Amino acid sequence: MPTLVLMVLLTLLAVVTIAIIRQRNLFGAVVLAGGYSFLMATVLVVLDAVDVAMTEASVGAGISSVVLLATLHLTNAREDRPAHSAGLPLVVALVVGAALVWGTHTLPPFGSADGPIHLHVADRYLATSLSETHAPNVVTSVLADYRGYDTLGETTVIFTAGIGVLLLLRGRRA
Amino acid sequence: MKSFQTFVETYNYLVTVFLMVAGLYVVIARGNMIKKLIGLSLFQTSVYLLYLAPAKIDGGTAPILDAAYTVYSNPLPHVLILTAIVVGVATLALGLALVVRVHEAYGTIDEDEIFAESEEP
Amino acid sequence: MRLDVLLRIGAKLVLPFILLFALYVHFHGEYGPGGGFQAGVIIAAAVILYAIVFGMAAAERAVPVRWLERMIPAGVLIYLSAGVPALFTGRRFLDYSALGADAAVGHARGILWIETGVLITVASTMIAIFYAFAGRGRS
Amino acid sequence: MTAIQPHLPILIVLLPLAAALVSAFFRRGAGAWALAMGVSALLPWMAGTMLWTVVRSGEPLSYALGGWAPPWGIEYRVDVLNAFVLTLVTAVGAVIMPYARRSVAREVHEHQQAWFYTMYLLCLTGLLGIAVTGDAFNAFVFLEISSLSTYVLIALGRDRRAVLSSFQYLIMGTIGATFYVIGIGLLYLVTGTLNMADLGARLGPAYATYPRPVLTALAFVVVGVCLKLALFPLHVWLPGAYASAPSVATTFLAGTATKVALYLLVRLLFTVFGIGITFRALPMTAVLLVLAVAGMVLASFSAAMQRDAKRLLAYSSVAQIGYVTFGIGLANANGLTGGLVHLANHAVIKTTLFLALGAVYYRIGSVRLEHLAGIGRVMPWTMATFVVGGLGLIGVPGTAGFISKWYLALGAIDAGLWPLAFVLVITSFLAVVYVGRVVEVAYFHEPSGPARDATDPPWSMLVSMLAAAGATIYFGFDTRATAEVAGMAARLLLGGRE
Repeated sequence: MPTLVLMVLLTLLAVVTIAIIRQRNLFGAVVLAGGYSFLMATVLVVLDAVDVAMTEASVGAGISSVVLLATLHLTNAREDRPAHSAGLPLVVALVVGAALVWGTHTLPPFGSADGPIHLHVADRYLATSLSETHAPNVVTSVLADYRGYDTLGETTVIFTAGIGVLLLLRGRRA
Repeated sequence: MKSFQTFVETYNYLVTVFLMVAGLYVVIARGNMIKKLIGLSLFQTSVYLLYLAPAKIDGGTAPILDAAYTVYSNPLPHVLILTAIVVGVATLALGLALVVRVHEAYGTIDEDEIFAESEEP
Repeated sequence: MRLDVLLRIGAKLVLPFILLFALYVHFHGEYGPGGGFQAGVIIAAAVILYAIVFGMAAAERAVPVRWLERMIPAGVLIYLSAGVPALFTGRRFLDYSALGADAAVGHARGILWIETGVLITVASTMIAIFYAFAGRGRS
Repeated sequence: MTAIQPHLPILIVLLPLAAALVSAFFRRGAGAWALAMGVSALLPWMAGTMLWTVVRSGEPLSYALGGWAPPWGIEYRVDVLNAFVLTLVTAVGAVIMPYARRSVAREVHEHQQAWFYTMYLLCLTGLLGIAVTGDAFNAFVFLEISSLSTYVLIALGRDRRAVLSSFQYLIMGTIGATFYVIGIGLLYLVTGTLNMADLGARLGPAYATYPRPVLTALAFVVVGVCLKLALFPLHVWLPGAYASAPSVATTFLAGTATKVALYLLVRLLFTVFGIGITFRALPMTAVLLVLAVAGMVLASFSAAMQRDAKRLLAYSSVAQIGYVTFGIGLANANGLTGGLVHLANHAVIKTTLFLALGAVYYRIGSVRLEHLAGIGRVMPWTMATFVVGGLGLIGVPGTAGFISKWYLALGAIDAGLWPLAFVLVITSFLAVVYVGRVVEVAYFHEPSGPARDATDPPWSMLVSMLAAAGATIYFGFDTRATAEVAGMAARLLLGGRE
């Protein structure tokens, strides 16, 4: 049963998270973050989100780690103890956590096929994707077609980040 | 058995919330900019679960149509989260570029130190 | 030294397969997991590996920054262009039906079209970002 | 014309986007500027046409992207409110552009100028995309386009503090965006849709079944958006960002970015959640009013404390955002009208003021008060526009600022909160103080240092400054374009659901 697998994976994620929080050697933290992404990718596979898992693994564990390591190389890899107390942040975090628990534990039960999330819009994609777009992978047809405009925006976001980083770090050779 | 099942589900649910909150905590609590950004991506990544866990249908499979299956999990959250991941890595890259520039300008990437030395205008 | 040689040989052997896999991921995106974005990331990873093993100079000879600077916007423009024909056939922007005689064919074509745009922008952006960070160290 | 008419909702976003992409190929700033100028000059007409159309017909324009009917596809939906905001943003963009060429050439490194305009156009694209979309998740995507480009624009400032302010904004902005994503996710969980109008229709029943998730979503979305629009306790990123960004970027952001975020807040509170949930289930009025008043008063005080004129205006912006939130919180016809009018009027006024400061910076390379001594004598036109803007900020009759404060006061009295109307008077006095500090230094001190041989900026910059100052006065008398349209929008929002 997947919930047990999830139990193990989520526990590992929690452990890694705590390790990242405590780790003051940033190289260690970055490596742990990469591991976090791989674990998360596994969770996503269990949740049937194979495309997302693939992306999370390649982006989170791949690209992000590379850029993070490059940054460490250019700056310094040691984190010194925070000067200010962790009191307020802790309060903020706890409040947000409480709000999430309060708000979400009455949600429609997960896993059942008749939750509102599955009924209104998503079912149509599954029903008509093949005939309307010839794409058996419904994620692709929604991503590239039904909500293709979002993906155009998403590509624009990458463009923005790319040009932005070049502006900040390299300017450009005249 | 049923009670054990519900226990596992509650446990998973609470751990998920913990993951979100922990990321947020790191962002706010830490002065080191790289640590802040790591925390930020932890925060963003854990939010994916909020979308994807409900998308899963018991006994369903990945939404790749095939004659062999009839029940598929909900594809829409997958698409939304793909977008979110891209936004996340874009933000991270830009943030790290800024960290490099800050280090060049101030010689440190610890916000506390910077505020300690830089006078308020 | 020997390790270094092994690395170079290994990389030379692996790289073609990585690129091949990227193409598979790209064109198979309609049928299985993957698509332009993932393929772009994989291609970027290949170039980054090349840069790490053979050095930045070699990488920039193979994939010059000037290309990248043009590919980043070009990919998005390709994406945009997939939506334009619809505007001239009384349809709505990004309606891929305008791309083929039969609507569904047009949609299949449109999906591949825009995924290609995504691939170009993603790959070039990721590589350019890596170059920018690595180059900052040298200057 | 009739051929492109139906496509206006998408073209108003595609045009700046395409321009941004093309400008990325440019090497020199001049070419990129010319492109941006051309597009910016075109956009207000498109926005104006849509505004005219929806005001005449009263029917919203709907544009189904990809030809997929909402809620399955993404919908662009333009009603009076969207068109109002679109017109505002495009107009500010158009007014700034002639000014931009010289100012950017002076403040941004030569090799960065071309891509500065790329970022500027991307920011414009993102803001217009938020203002025109009818899809809650699509709004997030364009929010990120505008945010990322904004971070870069800020970081391009000459002062080393620029990169630091940019980083802090990146952190807070991303937390805000993530909160927004959490909120939208919860809404999707209980309704199964992302289309704003569809959400509005389905949230009523959904709230009956799942009250807690809906209220939590409301809380997360509001906090997230308020981080972007710098509502009082969440405003800490704004002064640094405005102070260290290049003048053109500061002006554009002050005139548009927070305004669009405020629009998004209004859209979410009134169209998506609807008054029934927003203001009955939660003490939203109380929360918004308290924060608004606190922001108005405290930010005005800190504005009066500043030594850097840009920072002073930045804090004043936080206070002005309080005014708009004040109107939103009142949630009655006059209050909401006042809020929306002030959204527009403050945009015009702040554009005027920041353009004037940018001109000063262009000449003497600083806007710290001690360097502004006697500037009013050597740069008469520049400081004249600043004074006009200052009077608008104070809310003197005959300026745009008076109109909005009038409606806000009426709204407060309608709500039976007449003491709050009095608060508006107090904060106006505080505005007199902080505007007065600049004016006093500029006119009643002897010019010294670089200020001695400064002169008014070149005509290309003066054109923009005079246009903005003119608008500040014009909208003080002719309120058809502002108050009446805002009134229509307000009635639409309030009449929408119960």
